[in-house]
Amino acid sequence: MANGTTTTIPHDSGHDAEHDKPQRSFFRLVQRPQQGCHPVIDWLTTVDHKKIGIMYGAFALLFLLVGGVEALMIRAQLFLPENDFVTARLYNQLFTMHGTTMIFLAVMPLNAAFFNYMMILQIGARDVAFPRLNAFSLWSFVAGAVLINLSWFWEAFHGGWFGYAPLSTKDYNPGMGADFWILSLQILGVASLAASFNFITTILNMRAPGLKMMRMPVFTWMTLITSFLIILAFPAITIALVELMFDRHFGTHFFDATFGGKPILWQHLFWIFGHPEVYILILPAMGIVSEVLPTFSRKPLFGYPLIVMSGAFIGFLGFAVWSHHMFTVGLGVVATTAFSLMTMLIAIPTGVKIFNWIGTLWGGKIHFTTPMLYSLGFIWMFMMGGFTGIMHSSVPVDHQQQDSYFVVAHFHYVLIGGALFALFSGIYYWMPKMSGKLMNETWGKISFWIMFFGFNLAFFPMHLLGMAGMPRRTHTYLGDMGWNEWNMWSTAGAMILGVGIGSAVVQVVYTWAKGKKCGMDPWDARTLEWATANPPKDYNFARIPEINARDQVWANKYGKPEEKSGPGEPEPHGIHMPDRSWYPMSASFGLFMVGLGMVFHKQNFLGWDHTLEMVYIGGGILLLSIYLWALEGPRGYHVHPEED
Amino acid sequence: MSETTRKPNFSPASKKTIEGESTRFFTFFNVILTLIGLTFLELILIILPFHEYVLLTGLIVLSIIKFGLVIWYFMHLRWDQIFLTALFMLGLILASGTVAALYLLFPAGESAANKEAPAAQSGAH
Amino acid sequence: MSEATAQHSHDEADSHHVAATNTGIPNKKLAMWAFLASDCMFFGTLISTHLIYRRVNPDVVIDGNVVPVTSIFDIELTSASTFILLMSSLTMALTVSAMHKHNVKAARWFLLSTIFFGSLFIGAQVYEFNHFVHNEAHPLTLTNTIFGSTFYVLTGTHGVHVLIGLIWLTTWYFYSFSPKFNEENVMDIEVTGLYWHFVDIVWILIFPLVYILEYI
Amino acid sequence: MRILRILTLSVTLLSLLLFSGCLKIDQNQSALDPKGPVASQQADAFYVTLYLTTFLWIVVGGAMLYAVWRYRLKKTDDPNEIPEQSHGHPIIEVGLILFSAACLVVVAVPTLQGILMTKSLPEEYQEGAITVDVTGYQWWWAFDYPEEGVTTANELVIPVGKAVKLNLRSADVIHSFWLPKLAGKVDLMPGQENFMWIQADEPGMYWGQCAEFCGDAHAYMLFRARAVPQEEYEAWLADLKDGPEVPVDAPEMPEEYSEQVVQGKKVFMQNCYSCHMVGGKGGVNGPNLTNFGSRATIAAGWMENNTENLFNWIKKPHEIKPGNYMWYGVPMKTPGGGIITMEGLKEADLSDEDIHAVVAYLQTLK
Ligand code: HEO
Ligand code: HEM
Ligand SMILES: [Cu+2]
Repeated sequence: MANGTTTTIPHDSGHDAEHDKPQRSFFRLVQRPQQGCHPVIDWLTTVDHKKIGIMYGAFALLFLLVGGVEALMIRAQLFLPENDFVTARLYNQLFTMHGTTMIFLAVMPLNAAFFNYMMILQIGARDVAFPRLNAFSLWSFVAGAVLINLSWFWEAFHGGWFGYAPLSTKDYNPGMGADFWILSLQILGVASLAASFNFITTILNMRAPGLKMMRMPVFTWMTLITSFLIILAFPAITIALVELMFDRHFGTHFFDATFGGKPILWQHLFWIFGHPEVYILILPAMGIVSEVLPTFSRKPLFGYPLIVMSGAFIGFLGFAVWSHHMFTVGLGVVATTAFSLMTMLIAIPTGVKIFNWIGTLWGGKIHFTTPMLYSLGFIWMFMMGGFTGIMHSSVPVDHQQQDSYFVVAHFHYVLIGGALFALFSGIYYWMPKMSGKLMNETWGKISFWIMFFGFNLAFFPMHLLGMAGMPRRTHTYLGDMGWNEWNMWSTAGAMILGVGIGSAVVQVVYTWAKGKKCGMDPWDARTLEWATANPPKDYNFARIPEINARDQVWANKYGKPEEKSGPGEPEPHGIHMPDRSWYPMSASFGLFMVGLGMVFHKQNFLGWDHTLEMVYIGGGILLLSIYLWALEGPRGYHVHPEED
Repeated sequence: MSETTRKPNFSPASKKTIEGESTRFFTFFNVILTLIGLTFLELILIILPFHEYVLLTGLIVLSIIKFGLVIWYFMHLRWDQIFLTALFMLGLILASGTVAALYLLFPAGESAANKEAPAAQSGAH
Repeated sequence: MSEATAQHSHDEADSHHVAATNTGIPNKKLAMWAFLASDCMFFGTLISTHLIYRRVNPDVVIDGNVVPVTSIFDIELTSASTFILLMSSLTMALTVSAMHKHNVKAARWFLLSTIFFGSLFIGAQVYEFNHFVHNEAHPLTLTNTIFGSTFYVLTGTHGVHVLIGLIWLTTWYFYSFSPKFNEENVMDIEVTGLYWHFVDIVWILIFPLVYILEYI
Repeated sequence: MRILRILTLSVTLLSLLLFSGCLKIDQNQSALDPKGPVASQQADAFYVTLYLTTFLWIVVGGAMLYAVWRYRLKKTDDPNEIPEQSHGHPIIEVGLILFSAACLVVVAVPTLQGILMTKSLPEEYQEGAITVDVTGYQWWWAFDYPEEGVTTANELVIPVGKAVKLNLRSADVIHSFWLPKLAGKVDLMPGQENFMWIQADEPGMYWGQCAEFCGDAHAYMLFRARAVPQEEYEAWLADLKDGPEVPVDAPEMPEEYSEQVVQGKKVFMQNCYSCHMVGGKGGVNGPNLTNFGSRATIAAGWMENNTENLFNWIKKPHEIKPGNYMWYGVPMKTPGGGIITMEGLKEADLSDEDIHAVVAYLQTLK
């Protein structure tokens, strides 16, 4: 592959001389970092989707461990009845922060890491449509994540990850924990929305020539659908959080029943977001599995159009079932029935996917690599979680299960056995792409089996606990309820699961540093990301490939002659690369300051009580950054890769 | 080009564009006249002696027409790729569906404030 | 006006710098439409909140008295602002049209009128809010009724959208004198215009749903 | 590698077996040990879904495992071999979709039955049905019998074999009324009244718990329902209506009571009466204590009702239930929107003697 020599020449636009001046930021406030700048500056100011993807992944793994430690503390407390390892308040903070961390800071950004890194390569593009906006998404995610974890040093939120009003209003939650939670989620929402507009535009507009929509890899399809879910679901929670914030700080009564407010409205608005959110977590996972299974069965995906369509169908239906989280709040017969039946319908498109995955295995040549093992584990465990979901969709059954440990079992089966297993599958599968190094197979398999065993030991007993009447979110329980043994097993399993996840993360870090180098296409894979160097050059492809078939890389190796294709024309003036920029990060920093200042509104921040000024300064930084960002333009330089 | 436009660097637009945009110029005026007319109709509706539901339907139809006129002409959907219309409709339909479903989920006049809630009576927090 | 003409004018504006896209739609425009689809959900949620609370609390009680909302509202003023916002939409459309013709001078004038109408609208809203809050007989504040909360938060969010639009348009106005202002910006201004028109259509919904409905 | 795999697999299977071995389903709060019509319907519906999904899990999971085993790369195989590149099969797809839809109908039927059964009290259960108004507080329960004009707390008493209509309300945040052996839960929403009904087919003590997270001491918000034969129920009602033997506002105490009880009553009047009712008089911010001495538990079902526990509870209620309003005082909204706090025991500074006295007094309330 291209051993590219890169020459930097000024952007040649042919139109005006302004472009040829040295690339400096507006007002020359900060030098716009150039190629060959210090690595730290390079990473902070990068607009390269691959570096951004790696940072998303690194932060996500970090927060996976943070959320995991929180989970293990939860389980340690529940090991024995009437245990006092943690206080009630701390326990309540732990499960709130655990849920929030795992969903918003671990699984979503891990998905985003692969969207960023792999989706772009899969469509044969050089970068996203708006590279600086992409960097802004990353840094805003970091800002939100840091903000919510800072809350541990003051007061962490203790209202559950769905923050039901009125418990989350000032009357019942007077501390600043709720404010940390509200503002962090708002900032994380900005990050997710910005990233999603970017991905939608990129996928629709920037595919390689010949890559029709129905030739796109399924992972790219799921990225597209997930991005749509994000832009259509997040507004609901944003507005709900705004209303809650007004209740807490500006004296309104949106959720105060004594003034005619309806706490139930919070639940509706939250779940209008919340249910699509769970598909936001799982669809990318399904996309990963749809890449891994064909590769290691050495067969194309069975029923590709159906898998794609069922993904879209799941996404669409996902907006029509939110009240299945509210079967016990007294909705009335018609609404309850409608939401119950709609929920059941989702089993059909999901089933279609599972059947087609099995169809993919059928008649293949199955290579038992680590990523394959994780994907198979995914199918099996996710299916089980899906089935308990179907139990929940039946109203009378859910009347017993709602808010019990059965629900905790359901969603950990879909979230760990589902999302997390698939994400680890993705990590092991794509690590050679991202680092140019192979993960160790033996250790990978050992980790998988530890995880698989620990996971089932931790969460299977929770089904039984739920049916035996143990409510979730209780920091303690009496010893004579018949729950003791299962809780002990469960805690033991959680610790084993923790070891499994920890060991896998260690392997990731180890591989990154010292892994065994590998060639360009170690898995004999199918899709476009494997048609370039490991890791890819800054510009991804020296020449944008032309696409004549669904699995182009496979077709090039083994396909019919008419399906094969070569790289397209070289760019006449070299490849245009956008410049690095400071402003995405400074804009996110402004956002962070606004958030922090608002959390500390009327409070004292480290001895400083001008927190309102902090909001203004943060807002100023944000605004100024946006202006400077707009004025500096993408700019860029040209690269002339030596042909391969 | 004139004195003031000398600094920004614009080449003359093609003849076709200029012709097209000039035709649109009049379309835009027709649209705004219709919009203003419809708004007047909305205001007149208030004083008409029809049944509430008739008026309500009228109001909704009128706003949908106005809405449509703006996105179709002012926002150029008429002249742009159909894909953009589909994209926007996705959001619009989902949003309207959600508004409608939510609205129907809350029965009229059933709030605590109208009924002297038990919470209010007991006086506790 | 034929499809062909229309198509042509767009190609014209984009062909210089923007690489060809798969859909033929420029990136910024596509992203803006996606944003608007998303914004539908934002306002959908706010409008739901308002309508639901209006439905479950039919009486607006201020200081212990049931106050008819029509006696708070000032429909003449609101109708006037509605016309104003519609007019701003027209001038915005004309701005974009002029930009397509590369007639920067005309575009500037239309832009200025859009800014003028937009500011007028915001002015009217500030006046309206002020008027409601300081109403002698029955002041309507953000906190004294749930109607006040939903009303101010919904119309206020709309107002913030208008304000952002105004800042954006004003920036363009000044930028249009810069030597850097060029044909690439035709698309940018069209995108700003899309945003502006959206703010207008949201008002087209708010006007009947929040105001006129009270009179029926 | 292979050995490791077999090992872990067998350990997994073994532990699964172990679980099913110790599968007993009659725990205090088990939903699988129904003792009333609603819970029975719900348990039946659960079993329908359980059998169906277990069947599907085995079939579909089995198909997957079979495919994995059948088409695995064997030692003798050429790893680079390319199997036939099949793309899909419409008839199989459509068949499976129809099959899934049929399975869902099986789930939908008991679902609809359950919805209809719980939406209001069915005709056939109406005879002799009683009504109880349930109000949830942080973190205890008030049970009012509107037809009888009596109130009790944390321990519901109901007649066996009679339906009980429950009107559910909340005084503060959302709670959820869950009595697994009699019925699944329904939430107590502020500003809204919810309905459910229960019926106990056998006498006994049933365990229940708040199921919706409601703040610091959520885990301690338990309750009991005692189902008793009709006569006993009526006797209990009569007893409750009679009020306590030692009326809380009587100026003179009957002779037979000890000094301690007399003292206890005084302490009660000074420190407890503003929040707790006894015999129709007193405050409403805490549980009604009229028949307190005959209750099996204290602290909303968390502890057995005995002298020692009661003493500890009154001495340091906040250490037993964090955030306890009995200790810290009850914040109450004033009509103007402000908050005033009803003083709690924190300010009272009771001596051990006083506490012993008040314990003695409470135990006379039968
Ligand atoms: C990744 C996340 C994820 C996913 C994918 C799902 C998938 C599903 N969920 Fe779950 N869920 C998720 C995450 C959560 N759910 C929850 C709660 C929850 C509740 C409310 C429970 C309660 O609080 O009382 C219900 C009713 C469901 C239903 C479902 C259904 C029907 C599906 C379906 O999508 C599953 C479909 C899959 C199936 C069915 C298996 C494969 C199908 C085959 C093989 C075809 C044949 C099958 C049949 C015909 C049945 N979920 C909560 C709790 C939130 C909280 O309270 O904190 C979370 C986090
Ligand atoms: C080491 C692995 C994990 C363990 C041992 C674990 C354990 C638990 C336990 C015991 C609870 C219930 C606490 C309670 O109700 O009192 C819980 C809640 C939760 N978990 Fe996990 N979990 C793990 C990983 C994950 C992952 C990966 C996710 C998401 C992707 C996740 C999402 C959640 C959510 C959303 C809740 C609900 C929080 C709430 O009630 O507000 N968990 N977890
Ligand atoms: Cu859901």
